Amino acid sequence: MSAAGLALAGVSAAYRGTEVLHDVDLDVARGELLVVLGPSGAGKSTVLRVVAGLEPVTAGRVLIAGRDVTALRPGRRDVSMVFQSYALFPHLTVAENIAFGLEVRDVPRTAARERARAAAETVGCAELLGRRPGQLSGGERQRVALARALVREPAVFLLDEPLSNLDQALRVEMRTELRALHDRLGATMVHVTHDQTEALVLADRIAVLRDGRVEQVGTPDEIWRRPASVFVARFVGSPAMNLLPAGALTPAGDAPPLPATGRQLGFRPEAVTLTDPASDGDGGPAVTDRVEVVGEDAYAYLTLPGGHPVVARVPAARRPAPGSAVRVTVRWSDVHVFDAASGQRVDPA
Amino acid sequence: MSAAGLALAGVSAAYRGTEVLHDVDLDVARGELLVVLGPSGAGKSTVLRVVAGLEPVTAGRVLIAGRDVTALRPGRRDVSMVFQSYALFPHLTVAENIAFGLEVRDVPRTAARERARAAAETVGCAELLGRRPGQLSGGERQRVALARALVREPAVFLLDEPLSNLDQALRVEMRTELRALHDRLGATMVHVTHDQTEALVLADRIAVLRDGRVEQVGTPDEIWRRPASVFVARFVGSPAMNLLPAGALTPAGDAPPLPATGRQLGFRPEAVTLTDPASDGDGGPAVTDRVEVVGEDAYAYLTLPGGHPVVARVPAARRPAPGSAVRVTVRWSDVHVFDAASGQRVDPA
Amino acid sequence: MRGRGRGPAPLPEGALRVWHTLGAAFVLLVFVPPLVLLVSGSLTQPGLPPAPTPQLVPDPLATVGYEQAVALGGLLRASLNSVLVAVVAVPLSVLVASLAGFAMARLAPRTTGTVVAASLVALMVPATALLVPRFAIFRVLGLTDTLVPLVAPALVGTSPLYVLVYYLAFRALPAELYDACLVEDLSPVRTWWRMALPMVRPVTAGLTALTFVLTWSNFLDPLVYVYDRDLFTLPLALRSLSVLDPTNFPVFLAGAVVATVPALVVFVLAQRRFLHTPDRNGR
Amino acid sequence: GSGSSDGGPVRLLVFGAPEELAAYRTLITAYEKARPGSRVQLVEASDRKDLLARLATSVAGGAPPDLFLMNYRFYGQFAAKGVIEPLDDRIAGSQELDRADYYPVAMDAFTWNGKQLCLPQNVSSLAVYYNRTLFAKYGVPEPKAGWTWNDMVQTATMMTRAANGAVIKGTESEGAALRPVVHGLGVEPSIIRLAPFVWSAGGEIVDDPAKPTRLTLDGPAAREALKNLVDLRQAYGVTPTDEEVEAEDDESRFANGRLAMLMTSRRATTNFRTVTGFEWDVAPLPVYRQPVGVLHSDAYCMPTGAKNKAAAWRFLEFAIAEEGQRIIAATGRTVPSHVEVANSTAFLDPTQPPRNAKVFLDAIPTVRALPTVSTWPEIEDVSYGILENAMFRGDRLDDVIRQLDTETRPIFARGEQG
Amino acid sequence: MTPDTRSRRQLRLMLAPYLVGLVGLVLLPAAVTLVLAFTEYDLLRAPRFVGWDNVTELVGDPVFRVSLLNSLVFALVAVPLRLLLALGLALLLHRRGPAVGSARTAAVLPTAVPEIAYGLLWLWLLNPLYGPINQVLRLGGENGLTVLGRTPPQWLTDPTDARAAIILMSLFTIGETFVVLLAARRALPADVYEMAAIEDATGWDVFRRITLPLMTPVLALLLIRDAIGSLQFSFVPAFVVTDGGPPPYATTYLSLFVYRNAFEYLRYGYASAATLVMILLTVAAVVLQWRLIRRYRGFYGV
Ligand SMILES: Nc1ncnc2c1ncn2[C@@H]1O[C@H](COP(=O)(O)OP(=O)(O)OP(=O)(O)O)[C@@H](O)[C@H]1O
Ligand SMILES: Nc1ncnc2c1ncn2[C@@H]1O[C@H](COP(=O)(O)OP(=O)(O)OP(=O)(O)O)[C@@H](O)[C@H]1O
Ligand SMILES: [Mg+2]
Ligand SMILES: [Mg+2]
Repeated sequence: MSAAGLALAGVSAAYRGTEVLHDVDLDVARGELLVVLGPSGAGKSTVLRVVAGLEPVTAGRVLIAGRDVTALRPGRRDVSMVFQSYALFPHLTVAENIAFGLEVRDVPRTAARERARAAAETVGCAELLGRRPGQLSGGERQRVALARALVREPAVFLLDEPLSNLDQALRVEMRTELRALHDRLGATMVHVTHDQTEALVLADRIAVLRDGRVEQVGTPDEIWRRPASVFVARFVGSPAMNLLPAGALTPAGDAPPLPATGRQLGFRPEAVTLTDPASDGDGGPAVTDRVEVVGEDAYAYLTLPGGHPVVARVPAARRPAPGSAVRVTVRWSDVHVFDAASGQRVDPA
Repeated sequence: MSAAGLALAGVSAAYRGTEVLHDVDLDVARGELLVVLGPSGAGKSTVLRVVAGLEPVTAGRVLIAGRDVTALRPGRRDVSMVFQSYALFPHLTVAENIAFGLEVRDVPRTAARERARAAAETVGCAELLGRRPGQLSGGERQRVALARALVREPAVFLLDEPLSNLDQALRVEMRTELRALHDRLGATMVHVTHDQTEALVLADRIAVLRDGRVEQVGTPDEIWRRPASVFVARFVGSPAMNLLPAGALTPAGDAPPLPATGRQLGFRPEAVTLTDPASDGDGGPAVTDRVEVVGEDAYAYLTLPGGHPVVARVPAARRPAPGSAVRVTVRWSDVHVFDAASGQRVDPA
Repeated sequence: MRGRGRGPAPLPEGALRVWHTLGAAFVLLVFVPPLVLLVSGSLTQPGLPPAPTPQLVPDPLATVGYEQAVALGGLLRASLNSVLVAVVAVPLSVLVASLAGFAMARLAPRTTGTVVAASLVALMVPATALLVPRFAIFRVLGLTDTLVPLVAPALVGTSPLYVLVYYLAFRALPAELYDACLVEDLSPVRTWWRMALPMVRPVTAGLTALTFVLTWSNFLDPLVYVYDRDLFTLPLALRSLSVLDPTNFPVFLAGAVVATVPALVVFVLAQRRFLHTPDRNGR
Repeated sequence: GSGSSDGGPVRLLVFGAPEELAAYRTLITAYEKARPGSRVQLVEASDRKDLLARLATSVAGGAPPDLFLMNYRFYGQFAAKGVIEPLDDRIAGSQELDRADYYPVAMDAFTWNGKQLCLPQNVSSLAVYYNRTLFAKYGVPEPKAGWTWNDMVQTATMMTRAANGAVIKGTESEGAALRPVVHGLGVEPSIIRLAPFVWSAGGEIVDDPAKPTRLTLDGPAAREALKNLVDLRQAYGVTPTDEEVEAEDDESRFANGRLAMLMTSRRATTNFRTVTGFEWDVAPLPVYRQPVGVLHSDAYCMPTGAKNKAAAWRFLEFAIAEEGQRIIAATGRTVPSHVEVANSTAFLDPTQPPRNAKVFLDAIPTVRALPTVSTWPEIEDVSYGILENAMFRGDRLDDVIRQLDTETRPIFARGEQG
Repeated sequence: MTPDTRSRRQLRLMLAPYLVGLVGLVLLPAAVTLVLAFTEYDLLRAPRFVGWDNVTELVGDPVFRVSLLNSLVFALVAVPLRLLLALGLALLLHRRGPAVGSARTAAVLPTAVPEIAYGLLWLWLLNPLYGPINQVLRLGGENGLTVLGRTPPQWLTDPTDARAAIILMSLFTIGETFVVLLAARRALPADVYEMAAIEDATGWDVFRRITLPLMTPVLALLLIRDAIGSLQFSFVPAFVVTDGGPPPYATTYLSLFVYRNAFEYLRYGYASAATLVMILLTVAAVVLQWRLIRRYRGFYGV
């Protein structure tokens, strides 16, 4: 890992005595883009606020570019931030909002306005420059907030769900822009999102947060292919990974023998293949409960004989009819094994 | 279509003289769930505000349950609404916020609190009942706003991006809850979202809005399979549908002859098959620019000889390496034909 | 709605606290001495020649001033009347002001503009210009020599300024909150009562305190409208103490203390509202 | 019956310090006891300005009090405007009142266009209060009847003392540590204090006492009297400086034993009777050529708009007649206008200071009244400012006199007189 | 969104008591008084119409001119000082902290003292020889002088010092302004300030670019109110403490001039004319300020 762009060492934080971050360790390399994922209320925003210096830590240290900034005031930490609530200045126009950070840093007015316009163009709100936040739609506000963060070149960008109110198309576009910007500036970025695709596509690494603790940090590939726990496994991926007690289903392929108890098997809907119950081959029987069609894909919600639910992704064109019986096959190579008690991953020895 | 739950007839609306809705016609059947899709700033929120009576129409009529409510005040329209910005009352606790609509309707206090608790449980924020909005995370606030809307049983629910700040897992859960609630109550719902999956899974029908005009209304299947225009085609689906001038690529299958000019061909990344350029078969040659991996899937960004970009979805395991040459095949049955000038769909005669 | 969380610390907590505490201490140093002197002065023995050097704790300490003030000025009866007036006038005034301010924030700009202009004009009219015509009005209504004329200013919110302050406060609430109330079919009155008024609680607390003080220290009105000594309010009683000769300053300072204490209590209570209700941002 | 005819109580508007108001309450209690069923409501103002504001608004508003008490110097503005009910008929019809019982100088002061508008309760004049204990301490002879202005200046000079008891001159000590601890004399620079000396020196205050049009302080006698008054501060430094006056007014300075002599009216007696630390007495005013006093007198007046005139008159009769006058005189506040009461022990009470109370009575034959032109209050205010500056700031005498003339002339012109 | 008919009716009803009060107790009486400005009216006899005579006389009246000047000077000095002081205090004390609560209470305490009592208090405080203020000033000095060897201020006898004293008195009664500003400041959204903190905006920048513009409406209102208030400066201090002196008219403000003429000299018509002039002046001042604020608001666009 290259020089630390940002590091949290044993950071805890609390709101009025209730601890919401517990001993969080995070290292973000200089120029890395870290995506923070986690359920609502997990403490994602709090992590960003701690980094920005908006919340004091109750324990631990925050380092930016190798410098201990724990005691530094926000303005001295050289970060820029998109707030989940946007935090636009209601009395300033879009242009003034974007240029604010520059103007208070004594960038000459015209230069500031020029850069503001450029940033606004990046996020596609150049035609709104003269409006006030109150006159913008939700997505427009969010874009202004993003432009305001992007107009500067700080050591660390903190983006709290910066694309949540954008439509898919725009989001894909902005995502690409963000990535390009990141690569161009070589900036360290921490990006909170709940959009999996965004996380998987954008991130150099992903940190999964749960109840104020870091559950796993890894590349998107690691997170996807080697989730460290049941929580990560089920949290990433939609519909969530299927989870069965070992024994409920025998995967196909050269599966090692598993103790029947104390283990859980996880496999994604994509790892499930449905075949005609009439056809032969291995795989267990199942009944289709309902089917969701999402464009080209369809998700079949099945029930195994033991009453265990399983979701399978199938091409929309070849989806089973609800109520129909199918045969379920799961490739062993796509199966994850977890300890039933701790939920931790168990790698076949 | 059953009795109208909600109808907009030729509705226009304006903010300070700037018209943002132009002659919008929409019919939502009683008990139907309509999802409104559209780019940021298209006027989605405005549609909801017009229905709720928060913005006056400059032309046209709004009917709820067959009753002309155009001149009625919001409270008399029997709607409940989730605001994009939540609009929680900061001085009230979560419980009071949720029960607000009931208590002001003189539901006895205990009954109101009971129903509020139930609604809070539905959205999974029962443990927050005693907090104030200022002490909640973004997603928690959104859930409270949702609970506040769901606690009543109005003629029409208006939900403005009610799930945008939730994580994927919770969102899937809430989506299911919403659908179940909708089915149980038989309520008419208008739901604004920019999450395609949400739209496709949840909607009875989808209305695509563009610059204040209705571009297409149809079932998710229709929207997906028979987009009425280039705009709809590209807006729905991610990555967006590929679009090539007719002639740039010859689809496989029994394609009818097309005029070489004046037409555009659209096909989704899922309709593209990549084969080894060495293998034979039809399909044109292409070069892989970059590859995005999203879990089990990967998106390959290709360039055709004419310089036209094409995106293909391939299994992550079999993705081509960036820079490598591939052969591209598109099934004719998955190709959409549009008029190049108007962008309108052209169905093969 | 925006804003979250508790007050952030744009400066590291420590430095910030020091600054604020220093500032607060400075304020205390400047504003408290006059009142301490008021109290210490009131505890001086009346009738003695003035001390040539400053005395924070008077020597001898005497409460004679209070006894004389109460006896000479009829302070007890006057206090009772003042309380009576305040108990009626202050809530009424706050009610009128907040209702009017709310209505102005919600009515069409043109109506509001007219009322704002009229209120500003009303602010410009000196109190002395109103005494005589008002007297005539009250006489026609048969209200002179009652406490009603002292309550009457409540109808203008005691000062049109307070109506305007309410107006600005209500106007500053996020539009979505009003929208949410509209969707819930709240009538304006109920929107005012259930949403708007609780949202501006600090304003109400502050204005209540100010209204109380204005009502409490109203001097011209009782001077002109009240004849009966039994209807005298505290300022009038104080006024009669003010003609005592200067060596009796402990007596009128004692009167001043008596007249000030209730106002102080109200202020401290209101201040508690300020301090202990979290503001819009949960601080 | 003797109850009030219109039901409501008689409303009597007065002003005064708390002790004075207590005196009026005593009077009212006595009246209500003497005439069961009658009720009088005291409407209290704290000072003259308050009283005027009340009176004016209530008259304008159409609900004036039934009676008010007012000094002759200030009643002119009401008299001229016809809002005071003439009392001649009632006096004539009264069993209890006889004009002849009263000092004519007081009665005349309240006569407007030949009509008796108000009935005076007191007739006072200026006197010199002096601190006998101090005089004894420094061995200076006490003032005595017939003393001259120069005697007074000399006495005052002798009585102006530093902390160590040495005679000092107040002018040298401006701003320095050696402020006199005892000043020789206290006198305020106002027309009403100046007037008796102008008259005594043979001058006039106004050109025509009946129909004044200007102040005539430019006459040689008036000028001399004025100069001498100013010199008390400017040349001899026997009176306190303005700063000292603001810090502690003359009356308290006297009551605190740090002023040897104070020139003021009977009004101060109530206050001084509470003094315990020293003995005091009064002496007549010093004279230039002939002894002249200046009238101080307050009277009960009845507004024409009063609702309760009959009842008000009954109270007025009581207050002005012997019994009422005795009650008020006993409080020390007044020199009774009723000749008999004035000469009785009710006033000349030997058990109460001042022993020399007769000084006030002796002065009565020599007192003169100031003009009662309706704008007189304004004239007094304007001239007071100018005189204050003359006395304390030492403005040039010629300027002062010119200023007094030019600034008051238009006010005289506006005035109306009876 | 304009409210519907029922709401409008209700809103009007809510406004009604205030309007009744405004018209019945203020505007109508004020109109009566202003009409009387063109009459000779002594409160005792019926008014007599005299046209512009009163105004003409005012123009030539040196006392009026002095009062006017006094009022203007007072307004020009005291209004900005008071507003700045109150704003400073509000910003200093808007967040919690040790001693902050007490400091807030302390800052409003002087306002809580009834006017008359306040006047009496200062009369004593300002006493040139025995008043605590001068006693403190004289500490360490000799011969009744201050440490610097100067005579302490002659609060009640020197015209300039007396004017300063009145202004000083007025600086302590900023409770009302302070309370309103404090409430306004506490209503501002916190996240906006967090944003500014991240941008490392200096205290000055935050003040100039965020706090000030966001508080402009309230500040404007208070400024106008204070300007109005000081022109007709509640006359109690001048009335109780200096009685318009030191001579001749060092602290005779318009309000005192009006009061004296109306109620001591019974020249109500004349006083009304002065009131009229006073109101016209105030209107002019308000319009001027309004314009300045408008320009400023145009700049910040509140
Ligand atoms: N109060 C307003 N004043 C002026 N223009 C407004 C106002 N509110 C919205 N607009 C404009 O109206 C258009 C439609 O706004 P609307 O809020 O309906 O968009 P939307 O479809 O909800 O967008 P988003 O997905 O970003 O929330 C936008 O161009 C927006 O800028
Ligand atoms: N001001 C506050 N006071 C008390 N608790 C708070 C406050 N702000 C947040 N919390 C709590 O702290 C926890 C973490 O909050 P945080 O905002 O970091 O969540 P998050 O991960 O950003 O969630 P979301 O995705 O919903 O925005 C939550 O349980 C929340 O309820
Ligand atoms: Mg968050
Ligand atoms: Mg929207």
